[in-house]
Parts: sequence; structure tokens; C-alpha cells
Amino acid sequence: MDLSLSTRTEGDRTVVTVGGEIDVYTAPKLREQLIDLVSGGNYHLVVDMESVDFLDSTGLGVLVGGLKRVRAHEGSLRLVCTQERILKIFRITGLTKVFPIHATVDEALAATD
Amino acid sequence: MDLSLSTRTEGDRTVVTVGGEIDVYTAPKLREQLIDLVSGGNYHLVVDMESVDFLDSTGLGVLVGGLKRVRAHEGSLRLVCTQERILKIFRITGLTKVFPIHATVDEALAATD
Amino acid sequence: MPTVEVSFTALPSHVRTARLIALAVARRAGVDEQFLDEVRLAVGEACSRAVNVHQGTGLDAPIVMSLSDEQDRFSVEVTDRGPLEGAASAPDLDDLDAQALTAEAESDSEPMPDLLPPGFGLAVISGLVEDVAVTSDTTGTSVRMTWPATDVMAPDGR
Amino acid sequence: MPTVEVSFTALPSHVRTARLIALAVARRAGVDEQFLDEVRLAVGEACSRAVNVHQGTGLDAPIVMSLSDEQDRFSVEVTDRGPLEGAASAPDLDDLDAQALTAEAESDSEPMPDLLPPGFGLAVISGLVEDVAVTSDTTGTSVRMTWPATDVMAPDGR
Ligand SMILES: Nc1ncnc2c1ncn2[C@@H]1O[C@H](COP(=O)(O)OP(=O)(O)O)[C@@H](O)[C@H]1O
Ligand SMILES: Nc1ncnc2c1ncn2[C@@H]1O[C@H](COP(=O)(O)OP(=O)(O)O)[C@@H](O)[C@H]1O
Repeated sequence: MDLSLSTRTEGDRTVVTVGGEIDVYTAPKLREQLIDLVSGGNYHLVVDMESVDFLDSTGLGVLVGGLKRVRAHEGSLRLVCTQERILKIFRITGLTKVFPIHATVDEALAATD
Repeated sequence: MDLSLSTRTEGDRTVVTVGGEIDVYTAPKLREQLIDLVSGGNYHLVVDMESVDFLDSTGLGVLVGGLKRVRAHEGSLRLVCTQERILKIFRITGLTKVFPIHATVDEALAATD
Repeated sequence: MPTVEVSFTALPSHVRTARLIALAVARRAGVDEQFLDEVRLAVGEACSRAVNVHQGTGLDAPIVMSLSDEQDRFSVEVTDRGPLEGAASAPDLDDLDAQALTAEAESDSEPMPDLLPPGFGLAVISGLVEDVAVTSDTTGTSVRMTWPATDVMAPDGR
Repeated sequence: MPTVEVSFTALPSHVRTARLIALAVARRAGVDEQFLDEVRLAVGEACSRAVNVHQGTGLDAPIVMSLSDEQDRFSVEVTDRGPLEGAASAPDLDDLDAQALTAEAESDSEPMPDLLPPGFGLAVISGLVEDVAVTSDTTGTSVRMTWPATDVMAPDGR
């Protein structure tokens, strides 16, 4: 299954909906998308991962890269994910402490911490 | 998926219900079963293939072998099969002309041609 | 080189694994559902044939199955180190029923009535797959089968 | 030898194929459903790592993935021809968040903030799979991962 990507704007935030597999093969596509958004002045990102069915460390690297990029502009990168098998890789790598992870897009849009 | 085999008697006929894959790996098991039945005096066999999801030429060979064995005792070997993908291999090998193929076990049990 | 090579020793259980792998990769390569049964059966026949050749001639070398996904074609090539069944012995499919019936007359004297004529597997493949190439030389025999595919995995497809 | 070998050139698209193959064979080998996600992720990490090693060092040789289904164990071994990441650079998983945060301070000067530290993939594998063995010598590095399986494919299982 390939990666699917779509974006939409909600107030000052941009929701990136990702589906499929984020791995060494597709991660460059997600990386480009995040770079494009940040270059276009979108510094508050919500990445909806509910339709992601595979995420590996290359994909994690791209998310960490996105986080670094938005933070350089005082921005934020929030994740939406409730799938246990995806959450697991954030947990074993300790990245749950780095990313705010929300149960729904609405929750991520409302969050301000 | 492995091969599943079960047999039951219906009057003077023996119904062999086969499920799974009949290939180079499992065909020996079906072969033994047919040999055992013929050695035990069961010369009228109905092989129900409705639950078979794979059949290759090794499997065909075992069925042809079974047919030869029962015919040596004036017996019969009827097949029950309606699955197009299984029928196809009988058709391309011309073996539809060798085996009586029925749509149901009842039809095979009633057949006397 | 968009080719993945699978090699395995000549054992019946590996034929199933090879079949499973070819089917999974074909599906992933975008081979249409309507051809998947054909891939599964034809690859199984080619691998069974190769395993029989190696077992029959006591060859220890592995069987190699190459999977290529190029442009709009998906190909599987199964290569063994043995000889090709002589053209003389290749059965005419239209004749198989006749052969089956003839053989039956002598079935009591036949120790292995389950064995179909050599070349039967290849004949099934030819009857099944439109694009097949069989080549053979002193180093071995190879059966290459090709199916149409939508190239979902093309490197430039992202 | 109940081993099937899959070899492929060091390309990202082949990592997906290797993952798909390992998953299909693991399922067939009777690896419990609860471990299949782990197999998929860990094999993907091992193959991605190997591909990166070959691409990073310009190695043309193929990556080899061996699948073994012995008794009640299913093993996948991924072998490359490159060096193992130095132990010195192997990240402490507990430290990764700290590393990620630190790196962020210098993100503007960093050309590739997407690159995780070398050894990250191996660290993920170790965090994920209970039975892992990593060996390395001058000919290359190999990562062997083993899972419990019910041996549905045993030759004597029929
Ligand atoms: N979470 C999962 N656990 C176990 N098997 C899965 C899971 N997700 C998908 N699969 C199976 O893995 C195989 C490959 O699926 P997947 O990798 O998601 O698709 P693709 O092959 O297109 O990448 C399929 O047979 C699918 O049924
Ligand atoms: N007729 C079919 N056409 C296409 N795919 C099939 C068909 N039957 C089974 N499959 C698929 O082929 C794969 C292997 O199935 P199968 O060979 O039946 O089981 P097993 O792998 O246990 O032998 C599975 O992913 C299954 O969904």
C-alpha cells in the first residue's frame, strides 16, 4: 500500500491526513510535504495518522524532522493516533515524550499547551 | 493452508471430502488415502472438491492414479466441483473427458452412467 | 535492477512458500486480480517441475525464482540446473485423456499410476499463461512467465 | 535445509517487498497473529538499515534475507556486506527524546533534521524483538530475529 497525503487548513492550523505505509520508500514524500508546508508559512501542523497502517524508524525520522522545522518557527506538530501498533513504536523509542499525541483531530485542533 | 481429508460411506459409495491445497507437498497424503480406500475394498469413490482452493498437476496425477486404481476393480471415481478456478485446470488438460464431474455430492451419489 | 531473487533447496514444502511469495509480490506489483490464480498455479507448476528435476537427478543446487516488476509487466522466472524434458516426450494436451485411459488398462502392472507424463507441468503452464518462454542449455532450464501489471511500485511513481 | 533465501539490490522499494515476503512466510509458518506486526516492523527496520548501509558505502552487492522455519521457531536473518554502526554511536533509547529536543535547537543549521542517529533502527529492533542476535565481521553484518511458531509446515507434519 502506498502513502496517501492530503492537507487542509483549520484556522491557524494545517491538518495533514496521512494514510498507508510510512517507510524508507514513502518517507521522502511525507518529508517533502512537511517541508513545503513550513516553507509556505504553515507552522502549526496536526498530522492525522489514523489511516496509517505501517510506520518505521525512517517515518519517525521524518516526523522528528518536521517537529524540528516547525519549532524553529515557534510552531507545533501534533499527532493524532489511537492505533496501538503505531503508538507502540513511539513508546519504545521514547518519542511519546517528544510529540503531543491526541485521540482525535478536534482534540489536536483545540490543544494549546 | 494444509490439506484436510475426511471420508464417509453412503451405501456402496465412499465420499472423500478434500479441503485446502492439493499440490506437490500434500498430494502424497491424498494418494495414500485413495490407496487405503481401494485396498480396503472401496471401489466407488466420490471426491468432493468444493473446499479445495488449490489444485496443481501433481494433484491431478493423484486423481488420475485413483481413477486407474478403482477402474482396475470395475469401480468409479466421481468428482464434485463447481469452482471455476479448479474446473479450469481439468479443462485445459482435457481431463474433463476422463472424470465425471458433478455439481453436488447427491448428484454424484445418484449417478450411475 | 528491479529484481528480487528467491532461492530454495529442492523440497516440496518450498514450492508452497515460493508460490505464496510470488502471489504476494504479484498482487503488490499490481497484477490484476483476474490473473492472480494463474500466477499462483503457473508458478507452482514451474517450481514443482524444477524440484522434481533436481530431486530426480540428485542435484543439490538451489532452485532460483526471480521476480521482476518492470514497467507494465510482472515476470517470474524459475531456473533449475537440470535438463529440459525432451520435446519428444512433451505431451499433447489434447491427448492426455486418451493417455490416461490407455494407461488405465495396464494399471495393475503400473507401480506409480499417479505419475503424469514428463512435460505435463510445462504443458499446463503453456495452456494457462499467454506469455511463456522456456530456455534450456547445459547449465539448466528456465521458465519465464510474464503478466500485465499496473506499475504501482515504480520508483518514480511516488 | 528449511531455509528460503531472498536477495535484492539495495533499493527502498525492495524493502517493502522483503517485508511483504517475510510477513507472508511468517504467517504461513504459523507465527502467532500477535507477533506479525512485530515481524513486519522488525524485518522492515533490518532491511532498511541494510539498504542504507549499502547505499551509504556504495556497495553493489545484494542484501540477503534468509527465512528459516525450524521446529517451533521462525527466524529471519538479514545480511549485508557493510560495517556495523560503532557501539559508541548506538543510541540509548531512553535518551532519544532528549536527543531529539537537543537537536532541535540547532535545526536551522542542520541540513537533514530527518536523519535519526545511526543505530536507531537496530535500537528499535532490540526494543521490539525478544530474540535478536547481531553479528558483524569484515565480510558484513547480520541481524537475526527469531519468533515462536507452531510448525504447520513441518515435512513430517502431514
Ligand atoms: N496489522 C497487521 N497485522 C497483520 N497483518 C497485517 C496487518 N496489516 C496488514 N496485514 C497483512 O499484511 C499483508 C501486507 O499488508 P500491508 O503491508 O498493509 O499492505 P501492502 O502489502 O500493500 O503494504 C496483507 O496480507 C495484510 O492482510
Ligand atoms: N483464488 C484466489 N485468488 C487470489 N488470491 C487468493 C485466492 N485464494 C487465496 N488467495 C490469497 O492467496 C494468499 C495465499 O492463499 P492460499 O494459498 O489459499 O493460502 P495459503 O497461503 O495458506 O496456502 C492469501 O493472501 C489469499 O488471500
